[in-house]
Amino acid sequence: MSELFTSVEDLAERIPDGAKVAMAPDYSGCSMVTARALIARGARNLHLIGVPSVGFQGDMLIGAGCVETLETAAVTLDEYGPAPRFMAAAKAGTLKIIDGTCPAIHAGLQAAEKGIPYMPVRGIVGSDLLTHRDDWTTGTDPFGEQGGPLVLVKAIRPDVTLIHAPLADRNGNVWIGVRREMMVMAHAARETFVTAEEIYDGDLLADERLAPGTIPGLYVSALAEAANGAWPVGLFGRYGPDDAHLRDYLDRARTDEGFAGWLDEFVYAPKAAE
Amino acid sequence: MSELFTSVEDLAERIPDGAKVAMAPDYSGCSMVTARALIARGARNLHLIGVPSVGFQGDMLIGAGCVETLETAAVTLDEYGPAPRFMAAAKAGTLKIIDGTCPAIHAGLQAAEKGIPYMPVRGIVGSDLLTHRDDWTTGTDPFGEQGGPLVLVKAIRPDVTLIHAPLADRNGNVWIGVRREMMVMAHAARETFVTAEEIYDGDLLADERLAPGTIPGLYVSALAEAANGAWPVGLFGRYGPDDAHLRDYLDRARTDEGFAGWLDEFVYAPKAAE
Amino acid sequence: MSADLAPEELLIATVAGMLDGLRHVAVGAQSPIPGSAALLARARSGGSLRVSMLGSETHSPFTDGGRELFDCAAQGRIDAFFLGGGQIDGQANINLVGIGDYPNTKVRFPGSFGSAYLYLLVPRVILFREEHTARVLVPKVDFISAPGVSDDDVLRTGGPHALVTGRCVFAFNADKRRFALASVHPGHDADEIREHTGFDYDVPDVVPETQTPNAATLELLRGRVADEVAETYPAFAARVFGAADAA
Amino acid sequence: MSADLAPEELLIATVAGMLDGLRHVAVGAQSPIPGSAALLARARSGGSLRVSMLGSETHSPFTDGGRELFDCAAQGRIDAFFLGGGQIDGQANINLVGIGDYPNTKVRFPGSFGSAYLYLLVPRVILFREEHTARVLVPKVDFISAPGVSDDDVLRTGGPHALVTGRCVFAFNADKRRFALASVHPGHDADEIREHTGFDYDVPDVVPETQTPNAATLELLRGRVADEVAETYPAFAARVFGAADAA
Repeated sequence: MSELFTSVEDLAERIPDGAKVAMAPDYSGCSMVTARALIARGARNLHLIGVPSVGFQGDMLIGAGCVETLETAAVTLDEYGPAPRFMAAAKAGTLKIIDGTCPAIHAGLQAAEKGIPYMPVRGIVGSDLLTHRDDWTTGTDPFGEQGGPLVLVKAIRPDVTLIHAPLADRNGNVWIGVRREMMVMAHAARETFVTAEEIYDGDLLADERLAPGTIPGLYVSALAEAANGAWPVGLFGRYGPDDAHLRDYLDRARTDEGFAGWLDEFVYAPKAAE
Repeated sequence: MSELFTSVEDLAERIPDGAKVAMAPDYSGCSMVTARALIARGARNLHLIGVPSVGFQGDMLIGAGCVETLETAAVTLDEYGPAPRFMAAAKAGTLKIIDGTCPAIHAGLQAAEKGIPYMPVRGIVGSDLLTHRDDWTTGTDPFGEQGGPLVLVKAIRPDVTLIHAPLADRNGNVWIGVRREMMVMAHAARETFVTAEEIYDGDLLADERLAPGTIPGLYVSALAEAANGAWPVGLFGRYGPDDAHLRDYLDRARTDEGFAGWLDEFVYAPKAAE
Repeated sequence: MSADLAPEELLIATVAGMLDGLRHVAVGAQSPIPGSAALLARARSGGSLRVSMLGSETHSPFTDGGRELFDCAAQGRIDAFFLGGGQIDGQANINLVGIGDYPNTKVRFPGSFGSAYLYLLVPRVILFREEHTARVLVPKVDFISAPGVSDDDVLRTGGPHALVTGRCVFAFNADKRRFALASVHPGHDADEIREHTGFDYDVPDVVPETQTPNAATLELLRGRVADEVAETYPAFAARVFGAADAA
Repeated sequence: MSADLAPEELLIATVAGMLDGLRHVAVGAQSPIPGSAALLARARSGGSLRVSMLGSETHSPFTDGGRELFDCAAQGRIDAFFLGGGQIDGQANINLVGIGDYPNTKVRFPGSFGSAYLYLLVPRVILFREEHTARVLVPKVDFISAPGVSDDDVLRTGGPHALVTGRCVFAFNADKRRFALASVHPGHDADEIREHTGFDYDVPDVVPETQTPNAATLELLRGRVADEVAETYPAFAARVFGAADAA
């Protein structure tokens, strides 16, 4: 089990260029510290999957040129407004965007979780989303009871799920509480890399109150302890976003030069100083 | 919210004859107290769904003549051996048995949970189960990547999910820990009736350690407090089975007369004594 | 209209009026006005209305991950939900993706979120967009994130009920596949609505004024509801109800 | 063979030998011998083998409800599992439903559980049935709960590896669609196996005796493994390893 624990830098090394990486939105568990390590190592051509959306993490990776494809239901910074680097990349046409919708992303991951090639999904029919997706098609109820076409969403199998969690134990069990979309992400992905705020002294699966919110170590490929690992976004139940930093980021990221300066200060400089 | 809480007898009254009732196996959360109330009220023609199997609860209800149809992956009393009243009914041909397999039952409930008419399931092809189910059919991967026929399992929507849980709060939230098949059962069913070992003084959803194992009150139609409500089977994390009682039951239930005596003593007599 | 009625209070009361009598209303993240409306409707319901606030840590209503809202809607357990749009057209189509010829959008919006699904499944979807301009309310959206109407062969149990803006309320008529002006907020008028609306809609002979909340509603809103709103939207609550809180 | 080697110990060691080198073995409820074998293989693996004991409260490995075992198998994360059968035939078909013409069975078994699924998905399924009689090992099962072999057009990533009984070990040859006698337990012989087996199978020119556990394995089994087994199967552990415990 000892090889389970590693460094944040190693996690970033083990996410290869071109990998399909599932990530959580800002309100869930974002391993921002690994996102910075990915930028620092010069990751390229990543296919990000927002489950079901991405926020600052996506914006930063896009801005740093790490992302070729973005598959998501939305890019949202919530009350902070539009995502500047995403908007710039969308305008420049340098980003391939695969527009989806939340339940279809959840369903695609559930299909991968079950090893089935697709999952039927309600709704969506009549949306222009459908006309632009070659990994969605339509079908009908084989039992002939429920009317209307049904959208069939192809399984989404990430190469890597990358998340940050409040607790992990020595066996690689990871507590994510009610944020169970991260559990589906772990089940669906080939590998799951986790940073944990804190190492729990004991077996998370042995506590009847903690076990129900725990991803078993079975699904976890590698783990790094990283206090404040979600910074500058928040971590549910632990700390809120660093409002001042995020507003400063938004201000700088309005321009290429400003964003480059932010990268120098917060991504490259800490690395160089080591 | 006050009408949420009621008596065990009322729960049994509100499960109508002919209802499709989803139940848990002995190792999960069995509302045995309500099963006895169903027998006492003379319930008939129930369609039991074992999720994914049934144990003593099913055997007792079958023995008492409450059950017309049994849909399950198995009837098992685990180390206690064969289920006597189930075996007798199967031999007499008085019970309609819909033989299934665990993952198909879970998948059918998940389809109902998602409001989709069916769920694709791996495996099963080549099993004689498939030839006897008109609510299963086969299909193919619409994306043409995964070879082989895929079994399509029709959604299972219970009229009622009946469970026993360690904790419930005043808002109807019900803590079931890692026994999350009971959460799918609640999502999938039209109504969910719960007996709870104990009433939790607070909001289960407000505690970050309890919330992940909690069925929100949104899904719960009615709730009765019932200490020892799983007796004579056990309740996970709380108490084990009443071994002496279960062995006595098995001994008596070998014959019709013996079972009738057990009913008189443990189902009808307590009622009559009220 | 009370001189000190905040515009947000009028909108909250207006939306709340569309929720009375329902069993369960879900509200998405970053929706302070719909959220406040749902809490007001709950306060008036005597406990019969359940409100699931998705952006709220304290009210987190779900325990099955991000999919639960969508599954719950498919189970028929959600009576009302709120959607907006970067563009909204006269057939109630909404566009959350961008302006221009997709995928080469000139202006990019955040994305469709769950709209393509919930719009077809939740019986009473209330479109809410404060900005009421011809830029937002267009003849035809450039991209249909979620369609306002569907052909008969589409299984659809949900759809648009009304469109509430900073200037007025439009009711949606699914049979006619178009909006009708239902009421104009105090201080606005029908001509102004016409000028700032890019799509065509029906207008009744007499256009009523949007009803302002009565004293009892205002008291509830500024008291109990303001406190509840502050749990999820502290800045919003302070700005809109701040004076009442200090009183 | 050590005079005091319990028959269960031989079976445990035999099954454990089929698990060496694997990453993850799952064991169903009410399976003390397969469970003990998995724990023995884990003890020998230096921590590289993960064991998920489904009947165990203390080792509860899953947190996503009853479906997780099946989803996990479909993800390719389970290398080995154990199945039994009221009837097992020469093509490795298993019957957990009943004897007679279904649905009018003369003898009813408990039901198929997850066999119809796991048999097709788990790469190394070990059939385990202590009772070795012509009543159990039949030419053709009356009901196929799960098929031993599949046509080429069936997606199948799992299947039978071996059949371990109280008398012998059969290896399954998927290409030939039949069993071959692999070894006979000490105290039994090939003729006896033939007499008590209802199906036809291949027999090598020389039939080896099933290897008995060496001293190191026995020590591990009666020490650390016995303690671990006792958490899930206290009565079994006391009966089989009781003397060792007291020593």
